[in-house]
Amino acid sequence: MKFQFQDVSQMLNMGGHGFYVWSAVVVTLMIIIGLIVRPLRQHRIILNQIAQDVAREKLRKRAVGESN
Amino acid sequence: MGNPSLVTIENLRFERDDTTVVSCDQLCLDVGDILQIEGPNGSGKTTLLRLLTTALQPLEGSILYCGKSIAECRLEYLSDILFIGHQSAVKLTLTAEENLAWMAPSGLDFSSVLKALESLGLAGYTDIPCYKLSAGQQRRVALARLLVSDARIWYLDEPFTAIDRDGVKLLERCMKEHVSSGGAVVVSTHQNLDVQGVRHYPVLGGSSLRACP
Amino acid sequence: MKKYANNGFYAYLRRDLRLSHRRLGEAASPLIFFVMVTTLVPLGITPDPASLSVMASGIIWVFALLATMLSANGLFSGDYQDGSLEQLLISPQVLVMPVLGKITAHWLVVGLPLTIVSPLLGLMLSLPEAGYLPLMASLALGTACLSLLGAVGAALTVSLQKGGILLALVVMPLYMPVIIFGGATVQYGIDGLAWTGPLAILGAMLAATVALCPLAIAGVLRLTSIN
Amino acid sequence: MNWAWFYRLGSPLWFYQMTTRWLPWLSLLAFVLLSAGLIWGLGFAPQDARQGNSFRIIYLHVPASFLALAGYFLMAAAGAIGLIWRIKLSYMVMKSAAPIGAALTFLALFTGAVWGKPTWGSYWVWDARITSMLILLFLYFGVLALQYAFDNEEAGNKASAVLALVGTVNIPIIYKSVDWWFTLHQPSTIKLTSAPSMHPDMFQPLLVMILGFYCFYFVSLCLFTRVEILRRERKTAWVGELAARSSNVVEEGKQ
Repeated sequence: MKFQFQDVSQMLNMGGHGFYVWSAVVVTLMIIIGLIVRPLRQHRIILNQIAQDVAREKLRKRAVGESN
Repeated sequence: MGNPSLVTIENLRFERDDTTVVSCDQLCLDVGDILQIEGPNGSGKTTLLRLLTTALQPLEGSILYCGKSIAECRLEYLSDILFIGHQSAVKLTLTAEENLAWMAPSGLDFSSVLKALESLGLAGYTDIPCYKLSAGQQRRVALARLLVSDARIWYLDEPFTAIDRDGVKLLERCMKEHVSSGGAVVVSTHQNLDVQGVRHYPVLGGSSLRACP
Repeated sequence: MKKYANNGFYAYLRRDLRLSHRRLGEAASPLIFFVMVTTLVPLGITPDPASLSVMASGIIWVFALLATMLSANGLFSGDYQDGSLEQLLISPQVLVMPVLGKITAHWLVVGLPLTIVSPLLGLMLSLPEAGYLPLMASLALGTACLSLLGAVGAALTVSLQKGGILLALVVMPLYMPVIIFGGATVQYGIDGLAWTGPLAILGAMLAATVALCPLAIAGVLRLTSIN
Repeated sequence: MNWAWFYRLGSPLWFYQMTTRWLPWLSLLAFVLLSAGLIWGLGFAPQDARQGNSFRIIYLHVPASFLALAGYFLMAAAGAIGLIWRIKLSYMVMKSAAPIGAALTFLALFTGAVWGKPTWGSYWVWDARITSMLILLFLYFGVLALQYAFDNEEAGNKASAVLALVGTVNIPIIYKSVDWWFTLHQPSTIKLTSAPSMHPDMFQPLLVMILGFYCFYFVSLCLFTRVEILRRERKTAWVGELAARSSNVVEEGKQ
């Protein structure tokens, strides 16, 4: 098993089919990375929202505690 | 019909979006009972009725009909109940006679359908399509089922909406007759019924119901 | 066990037919849609009979499919709005029979007229002679299949206000095998091949949908009638 | 027959903790497999005699279409478990499987189309496999649209679970009828999918890529499900505590 291409330019060109192969690779990587990054970002957003809810809840309880 | 009461609820619980909407530990409905369910709007009255009519599946607990769980005798139980909800289930393009004949027990002769409609003050309106009737009259077509049905258990969800005073009186009389002739009524309404022996059942929404009063 | 007038297949079949009869204009609209939209093709593409006859069978089948799908929405939404769907759910009967009754009524009101009118449209699109009989046979079975599958979509979207377009989105992939074999039946007829082959497959699909769709519909109606 | 272990399996808290432990390792494995397979397939695998280098797209197209189909069945299975045993977690898994499956189906279609250009001269070819993949994408859109159409979360879950099941019953019928339809119209041309008896050097990277895609699929599924768990269980104590803990960490980092 040896490396099929002599140099980088031949690898990019891939005997004329380079454009198709590499465009497919790029789109695949975009989708894979997207399907990993998107939930991670949502995860952080939701955690922050919940943290704010918890903090707000504490504030309200303390306010009620002081008032009566 | 055996000593167990007609309908028994045992620690029924129902949730919607993770909030307990109905949780009822023990409720028994015997022949001759009129049970009035009271409570502020959105306290789960309609949900409790829909649970009783098996339109909704409870999360926990069970409902017994004459001692047997309704899961076993489902068709028997359903053929013995009559439910009138907020919507009157009246097809507007059909006439009042057709609507009532459709909802009545099979084999009911036409004259008793007519008599029921007339006794609800719909004389003369029975053969025109229901979209020509007023909302109150359409409501009366739905309530006419009470006169023709031979189901023993009545579940009525705010039956008095859009009904005038003498209509209310007529309905209370129907309930009294039905209950005295071996039936039971569960009604959810805000009006206080001037009928003796009405058991009241406050639904507190969210919090658990007290035991059988 | 007390019996009720509104139990069973025939009760709902008669009632739905009577309901459609009372609103004949509304009931005939899928048929009128079918005829009108087929006249778009010669206007939009080409009136030349030679090229029309190549496309005729496919066009008639596609528009029959669209007409059935557009009318499928009314199956349950009417009952849902006025509360009779809830009465049906708690009526003492197995839910499959009334559902089948309603779908048969829908087929008699929409599918059958489409089948009867289709030769007229075949003429307009200069469908070859050999194509008429397979067209009617395949439409007769196919529209029944389409009604059943459309009813599943209608049951899924019954409690939504803007359920119409969503019904199309949900049901369209399920329609594809039907239109493949429907179109193929007519094409085989035109080419002189034995068109009973694809027709038999359409019949098999109809048998499968008659058996399975009402079960799915009964399940869905019980599950999603939550609010 | 105590079902405790089964219901424990279904508890979101247990799932969250379990994935917190295992996810890093699984994603590392997925990364290794994918990069190895990609480099091997693109760089080291020998050229195909007829298609030249464009055949290398097979290393992206075949795993994506595998996962697209397997993902649909997994989504339907999760929906079925939710319907039968009413386990909330399985609805969440179903909800998360839908977008991933749709994205992978689109990927399969895109790579198939790009592959079609050098081999057949046009981007869109009504080949049997590509057409069935397109219908599968429509099935995914149906489930996704139905899922978000209901304002009542419970009804939305149940309706899309049933649709996924109905779809599963229909997939074999659709695939068979599209194949039959394909032979009816174009019997002569070679089928894109008839896996030519591949030279082992070409086949091994494909296997690695398929395994890599499966690992990636489960990593993404767990990530989406964890987000769904936090969204659905935001009122519970453990989520509140988790959020508080993570926000303190963030604050300490800020000071």
